[in-house]
Amino acid sequence: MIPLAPFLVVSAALVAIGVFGALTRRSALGILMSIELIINAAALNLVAFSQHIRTSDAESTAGQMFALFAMAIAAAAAAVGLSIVICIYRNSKTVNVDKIDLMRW
Amino acid sequence: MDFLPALIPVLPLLAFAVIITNGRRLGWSACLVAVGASLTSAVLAALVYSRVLLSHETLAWSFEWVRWGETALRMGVRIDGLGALMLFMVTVVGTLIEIYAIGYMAGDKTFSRFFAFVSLFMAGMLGLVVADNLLLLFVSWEIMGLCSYFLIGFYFHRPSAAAAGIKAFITTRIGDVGLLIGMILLWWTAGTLRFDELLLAVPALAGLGDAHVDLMLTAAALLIFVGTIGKSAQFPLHVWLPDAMEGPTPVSALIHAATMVAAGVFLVARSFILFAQFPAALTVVAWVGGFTALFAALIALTQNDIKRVLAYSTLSQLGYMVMALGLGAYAAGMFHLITHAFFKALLFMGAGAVIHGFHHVQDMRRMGGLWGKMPWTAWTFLVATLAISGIPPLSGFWSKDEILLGAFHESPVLWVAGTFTAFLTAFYMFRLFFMTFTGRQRDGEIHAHESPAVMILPLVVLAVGAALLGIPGSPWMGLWVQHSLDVPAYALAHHHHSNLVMGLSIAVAVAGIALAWLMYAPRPTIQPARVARAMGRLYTLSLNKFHIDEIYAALIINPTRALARGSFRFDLGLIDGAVNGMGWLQRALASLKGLFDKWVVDGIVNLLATIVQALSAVFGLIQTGRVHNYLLLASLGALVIACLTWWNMG
Amino acid sequence: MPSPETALSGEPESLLAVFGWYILASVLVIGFVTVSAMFLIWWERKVSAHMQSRLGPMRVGWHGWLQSIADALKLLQKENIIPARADRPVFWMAPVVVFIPAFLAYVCIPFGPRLIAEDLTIGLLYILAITSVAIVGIFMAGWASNNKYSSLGAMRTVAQMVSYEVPLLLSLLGVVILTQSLSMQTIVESQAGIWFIALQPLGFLIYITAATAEVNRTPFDIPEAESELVAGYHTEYSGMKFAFFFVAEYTNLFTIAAIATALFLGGWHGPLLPPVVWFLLKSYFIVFLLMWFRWTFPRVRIDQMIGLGWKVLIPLSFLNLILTSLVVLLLQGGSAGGVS
Amino acid sequence: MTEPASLLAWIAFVCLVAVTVGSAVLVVTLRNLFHAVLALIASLLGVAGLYLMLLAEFVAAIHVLIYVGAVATLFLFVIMLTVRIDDAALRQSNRQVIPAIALCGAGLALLLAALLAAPWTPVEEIRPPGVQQIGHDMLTTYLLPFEVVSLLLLVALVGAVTLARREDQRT
Repeated sequence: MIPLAPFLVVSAALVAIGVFGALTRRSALGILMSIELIINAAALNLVAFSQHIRTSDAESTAGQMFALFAMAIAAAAAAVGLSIVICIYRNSKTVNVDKIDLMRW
Repeated sequence: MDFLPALIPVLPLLAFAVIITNGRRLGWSACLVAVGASLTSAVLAALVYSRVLLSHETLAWSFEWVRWGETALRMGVRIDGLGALMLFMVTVVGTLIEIYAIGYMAGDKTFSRFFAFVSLFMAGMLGLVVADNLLLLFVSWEIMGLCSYFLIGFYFHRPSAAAAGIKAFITTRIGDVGLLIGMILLWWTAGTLRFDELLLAVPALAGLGDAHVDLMLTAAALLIFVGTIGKSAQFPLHVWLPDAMEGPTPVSALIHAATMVAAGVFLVARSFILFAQFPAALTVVAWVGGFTALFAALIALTQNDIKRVLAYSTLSQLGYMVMALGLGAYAAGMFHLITHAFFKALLFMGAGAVIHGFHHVQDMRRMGGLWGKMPWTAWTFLVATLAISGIPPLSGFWSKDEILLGAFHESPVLWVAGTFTAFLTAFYMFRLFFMTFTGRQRDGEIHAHESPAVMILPLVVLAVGAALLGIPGSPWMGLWVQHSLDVPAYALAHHHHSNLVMGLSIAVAVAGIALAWLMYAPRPTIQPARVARAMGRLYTLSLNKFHIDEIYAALIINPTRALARGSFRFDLGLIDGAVNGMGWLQRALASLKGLFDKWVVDGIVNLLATIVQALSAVFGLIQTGRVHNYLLLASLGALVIACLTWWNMG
Repeated sequence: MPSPETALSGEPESLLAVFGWYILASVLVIGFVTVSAMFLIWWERKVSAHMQSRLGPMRVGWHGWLQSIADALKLLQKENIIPARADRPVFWMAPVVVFIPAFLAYVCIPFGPRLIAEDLTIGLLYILAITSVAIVGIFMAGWASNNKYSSLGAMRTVAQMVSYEVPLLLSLLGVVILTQSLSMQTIVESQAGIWFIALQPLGFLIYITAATAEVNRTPFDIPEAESELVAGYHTEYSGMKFAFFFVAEYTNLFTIAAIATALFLGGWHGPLLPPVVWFLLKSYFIVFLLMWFRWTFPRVRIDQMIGLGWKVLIPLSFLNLILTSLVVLLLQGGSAGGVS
Repeated sequence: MTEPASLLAWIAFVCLVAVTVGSAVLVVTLRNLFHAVLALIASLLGVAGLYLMLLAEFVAAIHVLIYVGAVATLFLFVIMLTVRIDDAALRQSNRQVIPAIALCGAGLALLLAALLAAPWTPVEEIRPPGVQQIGHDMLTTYLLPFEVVSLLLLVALVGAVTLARREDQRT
């Protein structure tokens, strides 16, 4: 069994990459993909912790359960996010968020 | 298979689902689905009844429905002798009413919708009977309330029917809220809503002698009884029941005999442990019942609409049952509920046959002499009329006698009232019978005809039931029915047989019939019109139902409207005037202040604005309106916070 | 039979044995997949021909049984054409991405009592998850071809597969409720007495319908409707890459037949004959049934297809699920327990 | 203590990490968005592999089913609807690459420092819960979150349909 720390390192790397993507991608789709990476990193952490660190057998499923819930919520977020992207595309013919600065002042 | 009783309400529910979704496709055959479902339920109910009778055991089956933390809510069914008898009665009478409705509703465009709602109604009633906790009972109760709204307002294109539906719904709602609050109090105090747990918990709580707990439980019992008042149409919430005549006649039969109004009485019987422990609540129940019995009978004397007379007689008989429960004569009350279901369903269906054959005329003054034209209807109707009047050996006599016996021993005042009511009952029922069936037809333009066989068959079956059902409950058979109810020990008020009570009740019944004969026979000895004139105000009071509807209108509806109008005027005159005056004053002040504003305040504001403008030129640089820049700053903030946290943790 | 757990945490000496087993299993599965697909291609041609009173291929071998090999050889020699403005790497990868999941699904197919590559505890879920990856390959093919027919075909395919995956999964859950297990072998073993098609007739019907749509066969072959879309997502493919799509399609066909056999038809249970023969017989019977559908039913319209999936099959499969759980609950005697 | 991982396990782990992290880097750097989604899928499959290494095979299967079968497919759909194949040549990153690298680097350094310094105390023996255990817990202990999530999914479904529907098709 691989120890805990390597998984945590991988998940930290995924978070960093995801944040980088969210900060730099011009396309809204790219940002959403980066956010999926971040959520994945969190879920990976949850499962790793639940398998390696727990105080009793009764809570052995806690981490996996939260990973499953995180997946469901990520799927919901992706569905809503992507329909927003479609809306934006329909209104302004682009999905690049740096072209969209309606929020300015 | 202990879950067998759970299937009984499910079958009509399935029938409802099937009919409501496939109504147009099924057409006429919708009635086959409905009747088939309730017939199967009846067979199952007979099975359950025989099993409960033979073994005197209580069938119970439940499953865990929801669990949160330590608290679990179980749902299930529980059938004791009372429940089994009710199940049997409801399914048998319900099935007969449905068969009758095949003939009565034939040719109606909304044929299948009618059977869908009747099935749902049955499902609600059966669910209520089998429920093993107050919550499931309440759900079924509400299903029935909804269906009563649908069915009373079934001809919703008629404004009076729509209004009657709304009236029934809103009036019973008052009772429902009482029941709901009672349930909450009960849950709060006793911590359970399951009947078998209540049986243990309530006596234990009452035994504590804690005044607060007693108060809460008495309040819970009374609030539950408020539910009964609404559903079983006791005074003062009785006003919806006569108006409920707007529905099709099979619905009236269903509501008055087997289901809706019986539900209220059944509720008191089910939660009788609460009442038995707190006599104060019991007294209220008895007096409300006794008053309703007498009050409704007085109204019934003068009504001319055939269905309205029956409606008030239902009110009166329900008053008997509630009074019996209140007097502790638990078995007698439930026995009367069963016999009443049979003869009242028969009366309504007979009246329906008359109306059906008489081209939808309901005014008795236009009828008469129908004996020859509708022999089957007339004979069965006579049986039912004799039964309700309390002529031995028909069923109504035995059950009514039991109740009067209980009253005789417990409360002489109520006994006198009950006996007098029995006299009135015999009188107005035979008034109805003579006016309708004997003599000559007063409105010659209408050609009455006998109903089809599908309507006659249920009448005959019910007539046999109404005639013979009292025998097993009579003292000859050792009160067999009453014993089969598994009367709980706390409700066992057994009274010795009294020849005085029985003789007197027969005497008043015969006297009532005789008086009716004198007044309404083909050649009356006493002219009813003269009697009416002699009674003067009393007559008009009864004819106008003691003005209860008008009193409600005057006390509740009109004041509310007047209040609204008054508020509006108040608004318009005083408040608006004040506001306008204030406005004028303000304007005068404002022109003064304007000068001050212009030079002093504006100066300061402008100065501030200049400063802000200068600053915003600097800070505006980061307000780019671009998501990315915001994200970058947010992430930077998160990083800084994370660093600080780690720093603090060392 | 070494399991992945022992391989992942066991002694270094077992490494070789583990790898040896894996390689052997892979070779067996690839061999079976190829031969089976070629057999099915030939068989479909014969079945269709006989249904239309023709003879079908007759030249190569007895009754043309070597025809598939001849086809394969021909495809190998064909020129590889790639459209000028195609997305080249994706165009190359797409057939592989479609083929590999089809092949990987065989890990969990129980051919016999011990004849299964790896009896995972989540076997059924594994097969469904891994086959859903093929959707991505179809999308890749449609996108990379840079052709409107391909793009439209791919989007239709994916819409269809995503829609029908829901009733497919739900229809199988009835069996899972009955067996309380996701392992394919456990499911097959619990059918020793009675086949689940008798207990789950509605589930079987929903499964067969949804599965027909899942592999895009008539009456649900809208994604590659010749009259509208040429050949759908693989319009631009030729030669060996086309062969990959073709083999993957027939492999998937056998996979869904195998799932139907294992879950509803008693798997390898059967008298007299060896279990593996029974399994193959039943699976090929299901395949024959699907071929029969193809040459019997006309193609449905796209709105009918989507409507059938969402408005008929999904409600029906929920009904099946509710009924199954109710019956199981009632037979357990009213004590809703679960694991305890 | 749990027995130490075998060589094979380490090889597999390193390969999976390479796929996961490598594809993740591609996701945020590739110019062609379609290729980026393909890289995202590869990365997600790598994460599924990591779940398997953690003996959480149910989560792994669900992960593949949901992410690859549904979420990634949605992404592909939206890309096909919104991006033209010729857009591939356009620059895909904005002007704040350098601050972003600095920030993410700092964040990663902080995370690594924190997690490597923390004194983790792993369990004696790993007993991964089975599918039945997960199912049982989901409908008992985690019933409330389960119901809330299902409601959330319903709301998201309705919201997505409403957002993506064309305005002029209201009649």
